[in-house]
Amino acid sequence: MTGRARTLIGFVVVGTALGLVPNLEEILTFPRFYLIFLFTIFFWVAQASSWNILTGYSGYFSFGQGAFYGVGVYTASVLVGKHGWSFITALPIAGVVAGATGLVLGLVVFRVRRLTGEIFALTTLAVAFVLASVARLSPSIDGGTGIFMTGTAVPEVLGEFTTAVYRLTLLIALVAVVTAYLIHDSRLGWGLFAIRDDEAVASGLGVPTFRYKMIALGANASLAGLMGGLWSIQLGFVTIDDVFNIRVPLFVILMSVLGGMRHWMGPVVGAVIITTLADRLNSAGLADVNQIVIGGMLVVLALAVREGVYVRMRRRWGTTAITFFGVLVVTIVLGINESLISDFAYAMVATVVVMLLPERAWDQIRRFFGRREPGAGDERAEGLTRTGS
Amino acid sequence: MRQHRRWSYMAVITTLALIAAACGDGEGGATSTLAPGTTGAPQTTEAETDTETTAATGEPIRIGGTLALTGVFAATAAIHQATGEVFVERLNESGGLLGRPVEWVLLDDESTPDLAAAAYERLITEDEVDLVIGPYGTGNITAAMAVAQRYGYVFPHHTASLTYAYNYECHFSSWSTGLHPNITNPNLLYDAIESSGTPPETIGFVVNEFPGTMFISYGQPDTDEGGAVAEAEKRGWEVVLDVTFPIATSDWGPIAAQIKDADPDFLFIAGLGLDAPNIINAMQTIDYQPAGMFVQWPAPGPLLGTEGADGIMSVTIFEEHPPFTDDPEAVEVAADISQALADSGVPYTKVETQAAASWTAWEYLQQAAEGAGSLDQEAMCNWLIENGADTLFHGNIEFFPDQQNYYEDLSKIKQVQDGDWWVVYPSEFAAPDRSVIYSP
Amino acid sequence: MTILEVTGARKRFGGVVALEEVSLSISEGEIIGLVGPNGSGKSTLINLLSGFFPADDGRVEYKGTDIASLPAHRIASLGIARTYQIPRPFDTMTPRQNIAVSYMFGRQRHALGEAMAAAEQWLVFTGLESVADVGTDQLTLHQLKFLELARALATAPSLLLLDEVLAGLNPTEMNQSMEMIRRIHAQGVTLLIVEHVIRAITELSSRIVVLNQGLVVADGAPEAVMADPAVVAAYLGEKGRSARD
Amino acid sequence: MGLLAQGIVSGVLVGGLYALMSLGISLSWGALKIINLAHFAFILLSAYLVYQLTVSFGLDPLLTILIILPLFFLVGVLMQLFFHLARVDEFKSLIVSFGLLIIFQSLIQTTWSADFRRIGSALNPYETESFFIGSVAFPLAQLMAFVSALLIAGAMYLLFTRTYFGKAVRAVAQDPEMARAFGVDPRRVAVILSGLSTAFSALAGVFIAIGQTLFPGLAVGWFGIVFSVVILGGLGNALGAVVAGVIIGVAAGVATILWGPLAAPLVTFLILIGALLFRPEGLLTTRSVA
Repeated sequence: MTGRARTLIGFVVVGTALGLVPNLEEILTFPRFYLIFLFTIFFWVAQASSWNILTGYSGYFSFGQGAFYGVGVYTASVLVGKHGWSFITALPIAGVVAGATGLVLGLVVFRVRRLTGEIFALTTLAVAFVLASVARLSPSIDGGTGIFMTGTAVPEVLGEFTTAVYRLTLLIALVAVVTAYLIHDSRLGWGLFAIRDDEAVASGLGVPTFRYKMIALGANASLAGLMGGLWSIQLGFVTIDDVFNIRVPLFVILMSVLGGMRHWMGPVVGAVIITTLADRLNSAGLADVNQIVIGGMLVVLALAVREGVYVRMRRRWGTTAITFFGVLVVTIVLGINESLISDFAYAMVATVVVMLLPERAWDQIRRFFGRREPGAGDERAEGLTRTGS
Repeated sequence: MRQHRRWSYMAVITTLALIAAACGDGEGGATSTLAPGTTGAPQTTEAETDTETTAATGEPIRIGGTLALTGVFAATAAIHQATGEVFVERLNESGGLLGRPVEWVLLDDESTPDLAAAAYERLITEDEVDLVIGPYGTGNITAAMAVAQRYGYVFPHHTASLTYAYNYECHFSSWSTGLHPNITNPNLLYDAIESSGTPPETIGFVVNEFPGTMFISYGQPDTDEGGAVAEAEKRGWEVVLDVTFPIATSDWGPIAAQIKDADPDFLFIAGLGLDAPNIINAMQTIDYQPAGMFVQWPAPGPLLGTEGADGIMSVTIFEEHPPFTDDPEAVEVAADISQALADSGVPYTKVETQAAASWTAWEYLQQAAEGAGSLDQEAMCNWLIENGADTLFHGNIEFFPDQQNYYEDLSKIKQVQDGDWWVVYPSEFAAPDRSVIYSP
Repeated sequence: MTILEVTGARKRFGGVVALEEVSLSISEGEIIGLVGPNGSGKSTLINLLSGFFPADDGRVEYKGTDIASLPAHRIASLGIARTYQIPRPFDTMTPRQNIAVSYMFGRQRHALGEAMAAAEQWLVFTGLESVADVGTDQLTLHQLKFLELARALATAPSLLLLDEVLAGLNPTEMNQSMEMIRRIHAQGVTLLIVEHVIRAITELSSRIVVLNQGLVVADGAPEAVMADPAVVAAYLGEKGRSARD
Repeated sequence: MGLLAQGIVSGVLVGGLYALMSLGISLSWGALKIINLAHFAFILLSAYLVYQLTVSFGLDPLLTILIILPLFFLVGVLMQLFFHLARVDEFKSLIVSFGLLIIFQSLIQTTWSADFRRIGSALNPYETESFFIGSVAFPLAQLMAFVSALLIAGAMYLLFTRTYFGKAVRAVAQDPEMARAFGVDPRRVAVILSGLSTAFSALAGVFIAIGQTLFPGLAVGWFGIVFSVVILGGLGNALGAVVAGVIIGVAAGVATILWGPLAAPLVTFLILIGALLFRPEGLLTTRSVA
């Protein structure tokens, strides 16, 4: 319980700290792009975390993220771009509509017993395609002309455009992560884990499987839609093919698998890693290499780190912290890069490399420092153990 | 466990490779001076030596921009990349801009608007480039323009199709379609057809559900004024077919069947990229050839290789034949661009609308800076609005603030004849002894 | 008093009849041995009682309420728990967490923290403390079956359905298990045991019900039932079968 | 009427191509429990190779099959060995193969540039050939794709039902351990099957090269249709894939004629969802494997 209190306080601290970043812009004189870089990460953190609530926790593998995100984007765009609503009122509605979409989907698919595993996954994929086709056909939604969101007014209180988007994405990302965390350490969460492991047995032990799956799906959909609604102003010009494509669903999967789907922090870590790498590689002007390296990382990390990077970081938190901040400080002090983000990327890559070092190498290191840490065998158990146990 | 370890080692190796790759960004754009991405290392080094041997001196002027180096727009973006490289290279050889060498900091927007927006934020605020130039693709240009506007940067761009939506006072489109291409473009075509003596009685439309082509065909979404369909009806031509198809169409057979069934005297394909070759192929396979065809924004290459494409028309700004090639510099530039395209492995290397528009956008930037005598965005913006630009491929361009900085529609009608593109209308721009071939 | 009253329960899958017509009454505190040759409908009955699928026809009254069409989790919350012939632990969880989950839900809701603590008593009861926090893949079959028991008990059931807990165990393990079952019963839990091992079942049960082809062919005191010619008839085949494998 | 007939015919024929594109994925998913997105890359890569062989050596596009199929069979074998070494399970396979897809795509772009590639009419005798029954046209290229899909499906059906190898495959698909106990070497079976399915994808590539214009981004556009076919047909069910391909092709074709092209995707995916809800195991109840 104190553990939870500490974590929640942690969220508040991190949240406020990040929330103050825009105010420090003048003082620290960092490039405005840092804000954009951060809110891109927030976007993906929210998407990946919300996806993981359904798929990571309950084991129902969903491609529906694109659909929920798309519903959010279009709800906001139609209300603001076509009917002139104020953006800030449209935003929550985007979340609600997306959530409703999720629940309707759930009512259908969760009633069909056989609809599990890949069949469920592809149903959700198909739903995204259907929604796209509907948007194509109906001029009141899009009808192919696209919707302009450029120049949408954001509330003064949130600051000018970039700052406002930053604060809103941060807020939604926090909500998503906190939700994921609270569910993770609750009856609901454990009920979902039980469903993931063996749904029949779970219900036999008294887990209300249908209701729990609906809650998970609803949370996933509404959070994804909420962030989608916000993202519509970042897109500027909303078109069906930019919104309803395979990008969002695929990236949330990759991020969550990379970071680890068993723990609420996994998707967060995955989102940070992939977003940062993509940004830095691209900024190096290596368009193709970018793609190839990302692809390579996926293959190798998926194979090398069974439980996801985060589980290892947790086991080796000391080493993780030392490597990360060590490299970060060094790169900053030596001024290797012009950009703080690059320093961050270096530190992150270094950490990942250390995380990837095979057990044998670890044992030697430990022996060298004469320290005892859990051995290789515990990794799986470690992957299972959660707060509370 | 052993397997596991083996993979771990591999992981370490790839990650190190990754670091190596990421190291490139140490000096930010400097390494990506000219030709990053698809064209690979050779160009880069070559380019760098150029910047060294140039007369231009001092701190280089850095021009930032993205292009769809990967993703769905990559095919056409390659043309804009090659053109930009040639422009910068020639500029540096001829003493640079304001006596300073020029660097092009080019990023990949992966054909994705939100990535484009982020990239421009980055270019302006982190890389602190002196100037920006637009990306490729309507969606990306729109997203990027919003950023440029936020920071008050002069924003020259090519190939943005939704003219009505751009009201940033410092945007300058080099795609001289005028403010109302949905009216002027179709009418230019219809005049061209009528110039052949025998106007069609019936016309059919197949429209790609892409915002730009929707705009051309049906007019501006909110006002619905103009549009190829309405303009055709104004001329008393009967519209016997009006089909809209999704951007991701995989089976063209049924669409072709519908065209054959309606059998219009003239077929207006409001499509882009590969739509025309695909539709023509499908029509060929069911043994149908309309009397006349037009396609809005085709990829020029594939159509020439396509059976049954002969006689198809399109809009253009520049083609490599007289009178456009009367200006020797134009010929020289075109040659350079073709060479650059060939070097980057692009099969169709002829210079036409895309390259011309791209080149012109760069010219705006150069002339604005030189005209204003500084890199002050506001001064540059005002100078362009006051003086317009003197361009290689478009001649003199003016920017009418009351027309959202658009000029007249300078489009010409080109047609595939004897397996190549020729401008056929208006006659003063037509290739020697070429004219519209059309008989219903 | 009666805790479970099954009257005229039927179940068929497609053309196959699993339960022809089963009526059966269990009173509190009994240990019922449910026996019968393979395919006689024992497991079907258990699944039906624990709500894995509804009965096609007939009533299942538990403490006066009809549970024939209730979903599994409602039935569990009413106090019926079961184990599986082939253990089905939650295998991304440790045994402790497995037990905690069923305690959390089960008969009445408990908070997560509470459950983690409460799990201990069942770990001790089933003697699994030593393996409480390892992956379930490191447990022996014997331990897995005990985990099944622990998990079922953690739901605080008043009726416990045991599906072949003894199958596949060696004599010593079997004796431990039978001891365990007696201790469970001593806690006031009514038991319905499906079992092939006749020795064990006759020793444990206060009453034996014999199913054959979806019908109750005998119901009564162990000795009497085992002497019943109908049962012998049904069982000779079964004996022969178990001799072969 | 002739219009509708033409719509149906072209729907049926294009359905053959859809099936061909889906066979590889369906088999490796159903029989090997590997959701192999890399197949999209193989289809594209094979198409580009056909293009290159035809353009550089003036080969008849169809003749390239003799080179393409063995080549890709080998690729499939190697890939399966890789998956085996890496102990890739159904879930991981999605991520791993997506990584491979990205890599192949960029390699294709760096090799052939992002611009459009097309076998010119001069080198491509099949491009627009077709023969007629009444006013209804049967495009040759599509017809060939359709027929080869049928042949493969038939062959696979016989293979799975009549041969020892087929039984081995089923055994492995159901329970590798048990199969091993009966002396079947799951790895060998898997390797061969993977080779076959990759070769099928390559064959699809051949017809893509003949009928379409190539560019690196092409592959992603196939996701929707192919997955619909795979599911509708039932995992690992070759015949099912053909039936599903035809159903989807015809549905889209008819929808296009009746309500316009925009309705086509809607109809297609509604059919898919319907199928998922009411026949998740695929249209043909007899699942040949898995």
